[in-house]
Amino acid sequence: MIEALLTFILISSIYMSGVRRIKLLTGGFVFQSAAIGLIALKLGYDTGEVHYYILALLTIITKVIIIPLIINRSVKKLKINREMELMVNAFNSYIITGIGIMISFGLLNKSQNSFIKTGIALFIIGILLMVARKKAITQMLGFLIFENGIVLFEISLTKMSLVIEAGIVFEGLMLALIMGIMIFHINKTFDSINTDSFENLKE
Amino acid sequence: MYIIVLGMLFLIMLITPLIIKNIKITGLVTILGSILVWGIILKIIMLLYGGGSLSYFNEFFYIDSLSIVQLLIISSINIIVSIYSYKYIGNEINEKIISNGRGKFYYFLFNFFVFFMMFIALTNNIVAMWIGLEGTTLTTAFLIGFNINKNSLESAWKYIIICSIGIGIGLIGILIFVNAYSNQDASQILNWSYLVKNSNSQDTYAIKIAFTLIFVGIGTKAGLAPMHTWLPDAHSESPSPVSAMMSGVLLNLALYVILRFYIIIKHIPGLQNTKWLFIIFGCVSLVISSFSILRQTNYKRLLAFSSVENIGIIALGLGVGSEIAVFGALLHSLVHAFGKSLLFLTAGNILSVYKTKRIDKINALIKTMPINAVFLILGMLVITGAPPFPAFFSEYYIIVGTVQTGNYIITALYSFCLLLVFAGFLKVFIKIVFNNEVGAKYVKIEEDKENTLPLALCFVSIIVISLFMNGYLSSMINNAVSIICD
Amino acid sequence: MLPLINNQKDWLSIYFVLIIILIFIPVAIYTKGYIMEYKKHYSTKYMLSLIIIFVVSMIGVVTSDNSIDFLVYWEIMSITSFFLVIYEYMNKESLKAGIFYFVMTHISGLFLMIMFAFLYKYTGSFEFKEILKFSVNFSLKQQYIIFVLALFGFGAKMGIVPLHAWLPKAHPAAPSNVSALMSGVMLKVALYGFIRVTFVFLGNTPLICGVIVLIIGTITAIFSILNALLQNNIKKLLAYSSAENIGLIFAALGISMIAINYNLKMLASLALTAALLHCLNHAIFKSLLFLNAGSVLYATGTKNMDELGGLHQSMKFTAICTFIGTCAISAVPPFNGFASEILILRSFIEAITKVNNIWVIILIFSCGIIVALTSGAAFYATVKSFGITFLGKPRTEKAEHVKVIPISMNIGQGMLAILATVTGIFSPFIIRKISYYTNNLLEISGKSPSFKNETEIIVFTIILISITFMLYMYNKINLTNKKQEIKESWACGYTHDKPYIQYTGSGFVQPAAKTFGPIANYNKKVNLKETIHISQKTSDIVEDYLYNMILKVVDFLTTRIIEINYGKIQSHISYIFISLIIALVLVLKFV
Amino acid sequence: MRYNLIYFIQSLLIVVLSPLFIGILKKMKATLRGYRGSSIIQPYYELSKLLKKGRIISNRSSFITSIGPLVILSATITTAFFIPVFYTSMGKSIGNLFILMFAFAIVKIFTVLIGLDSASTFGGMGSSREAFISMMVEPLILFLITFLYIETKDFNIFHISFINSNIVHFDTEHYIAMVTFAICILAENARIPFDNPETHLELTMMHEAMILDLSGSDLAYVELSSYIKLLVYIIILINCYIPIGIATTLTASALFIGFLIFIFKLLFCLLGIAIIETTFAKSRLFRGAEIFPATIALGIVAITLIYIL
Repeated sequence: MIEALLTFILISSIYMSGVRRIKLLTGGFVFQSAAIGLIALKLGYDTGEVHYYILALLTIITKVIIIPLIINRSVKKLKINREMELMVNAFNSYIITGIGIMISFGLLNKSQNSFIKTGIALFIIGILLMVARKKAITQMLGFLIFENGIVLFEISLTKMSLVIEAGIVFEGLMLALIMGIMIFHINKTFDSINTDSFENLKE
Repeated sequence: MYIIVLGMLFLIMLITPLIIKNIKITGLVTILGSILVWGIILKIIMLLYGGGSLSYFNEFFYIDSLSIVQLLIISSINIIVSIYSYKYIGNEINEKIISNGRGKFYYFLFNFFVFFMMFIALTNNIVAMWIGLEGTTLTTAFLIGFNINKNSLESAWKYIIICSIGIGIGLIGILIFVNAYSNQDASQILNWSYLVKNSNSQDTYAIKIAFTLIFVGIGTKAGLAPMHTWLPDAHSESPSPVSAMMSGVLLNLALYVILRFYIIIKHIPGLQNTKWLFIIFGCVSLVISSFSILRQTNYKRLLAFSSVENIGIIALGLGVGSEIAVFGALLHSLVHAFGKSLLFLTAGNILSVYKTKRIDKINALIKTMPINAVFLILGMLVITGAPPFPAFFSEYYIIVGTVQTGNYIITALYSFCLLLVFAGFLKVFIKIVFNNEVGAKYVKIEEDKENTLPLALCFVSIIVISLFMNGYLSSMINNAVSIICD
Repeated sequence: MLPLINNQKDWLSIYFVLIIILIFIPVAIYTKGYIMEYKKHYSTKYMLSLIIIFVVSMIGVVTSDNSIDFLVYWEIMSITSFFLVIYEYMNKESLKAGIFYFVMTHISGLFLMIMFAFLYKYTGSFEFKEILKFSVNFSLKQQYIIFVLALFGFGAKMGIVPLHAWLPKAHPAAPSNVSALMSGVMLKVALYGFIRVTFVFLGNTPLICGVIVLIIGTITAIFSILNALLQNNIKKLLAYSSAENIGLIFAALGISMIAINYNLKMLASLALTAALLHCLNHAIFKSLLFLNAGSVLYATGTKNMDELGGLHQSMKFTAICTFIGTCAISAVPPFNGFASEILILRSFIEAITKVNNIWVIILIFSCGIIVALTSGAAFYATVKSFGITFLGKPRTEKAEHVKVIPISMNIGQGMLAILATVTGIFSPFIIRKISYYTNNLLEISGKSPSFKNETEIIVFTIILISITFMLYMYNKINLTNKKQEIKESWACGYTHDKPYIQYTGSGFVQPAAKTFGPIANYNKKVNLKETIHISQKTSDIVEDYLYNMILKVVDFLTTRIIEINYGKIQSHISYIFISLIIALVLVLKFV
Repeated sequence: MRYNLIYFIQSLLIVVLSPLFIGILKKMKATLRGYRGSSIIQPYYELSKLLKKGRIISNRSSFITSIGPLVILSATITTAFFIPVFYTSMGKSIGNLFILMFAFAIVKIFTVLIGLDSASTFGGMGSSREAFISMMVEPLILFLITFLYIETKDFNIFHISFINSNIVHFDTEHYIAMVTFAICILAENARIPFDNPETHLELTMMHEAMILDLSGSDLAYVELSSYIKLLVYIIILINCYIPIGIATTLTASALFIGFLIFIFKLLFCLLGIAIIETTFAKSRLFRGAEIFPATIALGIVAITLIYIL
């Protein structure tokens, strides 16, 4: 079950690395987050510890419901649904992702922990989306994927006290919120959310 | 006890802007609160006079000499900046630049920001430190984008993206770090005070990776080059009090978090060389910032680069690791906080009068705004390390440290960068303060003495530091040094 | 090792404190009047307080007994002098010069910081006493390191070539009383530091150190005096001449170091005495000349000597003082410059006969020739500065209508002029006193037999004065009842002499400009259109080439490095990851 | 007392007889050129004529002109008292070569400043050239002192001549040094090839140009001092480099022989100058300046020779 979900996460994330339409990206992100939530649920069911349930709940509420809502709202408002010019085109993005995942898996071949491997794959894709895309909203999505990777890490490694874990997830949510608001403002002031227009601060 | 009082105070300070409509009362409450906080911190400092540590709430909060230094910086700068904000926000509202609501929002965020910083310095939990840092990112993001315009939004976006990534990397590092200690007592594992006593891990390889991730990740927040790119933009675009707070205190605090981890791992055999991370990143920061300072046309950016430089100096001093250098580094963080606040606040005054950040638009400040001009020059002397101001001693101790440990190349690089920074500062500030354009008439501007009390406070604190440097202060810093160096 | 440093306030400190106070008093009196000129535009309180801090910090430097204090006072001295240099801040040139000066002194300060850090490393203490106790144990490498750092550190402040470029900029920019203090005293404070470190702390330095000091000193002397020769700005000329004198002192120190190395204690003592005496003398006459330049500036408003001339009529007292200063600086007995000049030349000559290494001898001899040439050129330069400024006819309006100088300025100048004469005539006693201490420093027992014929100058002066007096009386008697007329000078057949037929300052040094022009980068352009117009320019070649090259490199690096801060946010994100990967690789590889 | 008296007398003789020797020099030159020339006591006549005249000074002149000539004369006279003439001993405490050489600086500075004082073109020209030449001569003087110090380990001119008086045979380097010093004399005393003392063509003058505006007794003092200066230099040359025969004991015979030999050597030197002045032409200023590097090179050769041989 967990393996299946992880595989789903991996596939979805690789798919996302080359997608242009923001709606599809968001969709991918929703499924990914849902899968992570399910993993947490499953783990909670397996181990019987409460904090997995809570984590699952928080993840599902924030990342499957609230954040996509915010994104969809801004996408609708801003009337953008597509990343027009990619800094690295889709083909190359796939190749880079593939190579990155290969290398990281190769380095981690001793580790039996597939959570970490998947987490690193998510990091790579998140970074790629942040570095190789121009729209602010894609960057935000990239960051969220990055954060999903962190959640996977968190699940796999150690259990921390509830407050702490809640704090981490809550701050992820806040961050997404703030980014959403900021994108809104940026669109209002710049008439675009293309980061190319960020060139006033030169000296 | 003290912690509870502190918490209550912050609660009050946070709620006030939300419920009270009058912005002036909010400001006064903030000032009052900050003074009370300062008093409590002083009390704590007194308690820890001879070293040792305090802990509260099942060791969730833990105070030792190292955190005292940070607490002192935070609370003192907090007072100064609150006083400054009172007039600053008042003026902005009077001039219809911002609405009343935004003013209250400012206070809310500002107090939250201070709260998070205080939290970092007080907490013992290594993940809670991270939470605190992330919290500062969240609050300051809005503070940077406070004047909603193109520049500030751009810098805020840059800030939030870059810092979030950095902080995220830091979190990964912390997770790996904690995981490496999974053989230890699970309930204590997140406590710094526990880890520092039981630093032997089962997996040094993982610790290495974890520490590097933490260093680079949180180093982004600390403004170490080349992860500093958010810093000049953010500091130059945010309101001056916030810049002062961020530059003087926040950067320091991020470095403090790294330092906490470093203290844990430096006892692990085979990991002593991680100090080179401090040294190399410190040097890179120094080089990049000092060269960048030479060609700035915006004085707030110049100050921001100087922050990068000073963080580089502090990191270098910590990395060199001999006691005298660490002492220098801690002293420098203290002085830099006050000196940089002084400069940023003065810059804020100038900005509010001249409405421009461009250096070439401002001339003969000594005639138009004599008081601020004097403070600007004094601040410049403080920051560039001129005696009798204590920055001279801290910089000198770091030189001595580098020489003592035999890192002569670093000594040379360090001195060269200091020289460049000095030249860059001198060129700009002397130009701003003294340069007379032929034929131009300079009249004294009335707003000059508007907001000078916080500047004077900054300067007085610096004088106090230099007076007490051989007395109480040095014993306090020495206690902190002994925590770092053992 | 050194018995004289039982207590830290030893004679070396006292000697320099004495110099400082000796110069400060007349300058302070002078300042009282001179400051009137600034009252209109600038704050006089500010200047007075800065001067006091400046002098106190200098005394602090020479009396401090640990390196932290030393550095603190040193830096305060730099800071205050910087603010004094930019005192006339409305003048853009002086701001520029001030910044340049401050950066150079900062270089000096940094070198000193590093030097004291090394001393701390080797001896484990910041206290001079402890350093002294340790000083015999310095290994060769340690000596080299400390020596080189001290050379650059103190040298930048003293103005040895190639670190001299601030001198000719800062001195003309500063108010004259400040330049008098800076040139007369501050340079000496730097010298004090150098002597303290090399002679007291290091003691017996390797031969190569002495040779380096000698060569640098000689190059400084000849380079700066030839530059001085071609200047038309009085204060710039004096500034270069200060560098020249520092070069002379340095050369004497070099001889002393070489002599110590060959265990020629007596010679070393002689050379060190020469250096120390020249410190005193230079302090006196250079401050005197700077004060005179200040008076000229005060009265006429210009520093360009080609616009001056004939000031002896309107400023008689200043003219006489300047004449005394000029005599002193060009080593005319019985004014004080000659005493140290003789000692310096003498130490060169004795070194030639006593050192037993032919290469060192040839080196010393060549340096000696250059030093002699230097003193000739100094004569040329100062005679030019006095003669063109004060003698002849006023060349422009400015020189014709002069302001009256306040009495306090005259008192200040007069005191220094008397000092210059007194220290010249009684130089034998001063030499004896100094040599007693230098012998002590170099552990020579007994008296100082190396200085024979020392009271000769007093005999000489007495004879000279008596003969002059006799002649004067004779002249008086001879001229009574004879026709005495005052006529216009013969103007080569023209009916009335125009002021421009006189030699100008630049004309006066044409022979030297032709011979040594390239050293000062002398350029002359003759414009023949409409009216004949000659324009000429000098510039510092060290500055032109070395400094500009360094600036270009820094500029290039700046352009490259600053690009990191610009660019797209995407690239900024990638910096984080790149540095993460590099850090990871490094950590995993090396830790 | 007798001791000091003899010094006093011999120096006084120099002062008093210097115009006579200049007269002899002029006579020699005239004879070499093939005409009769004036009487050898002509300089005395000229001086007394000048002293009788009144004084005209420029309206621009300062205290330099009014006291300069006096100081110049007294400084040269003083130097005359600091040198041995035909008697020397080891006991003398005065006579330091440095002071002697620096004493001429008094003369130099006043002459140069007098040139600048009168606000005329030629004065400045002369001063400029004189200062330039004296700057170039400075190393030569150092060389002279160095050489003598190496030879005799003393700076005192009395001692030097005393020590050197016993030596009959000198090495090559000694003669090289002597030639160098001879050139130095020509340069310092404004003789051909550096300057022509007789010319009155303004553009080529140096010494004469500087004192162009002096008249009457002032001119007399300066002229007399220039006579004495030349003699003092020649005596230094004689007594330092070829002091053979100088009286070293206080017996009448020794003094007499010393005196005779001295007069002979002096006349020989004057003849040398006369020959040079009649056979050479005045060279351009910069040609003249080129001689100095050459002589400095000579000096270096001599110093090195002293160590190698």
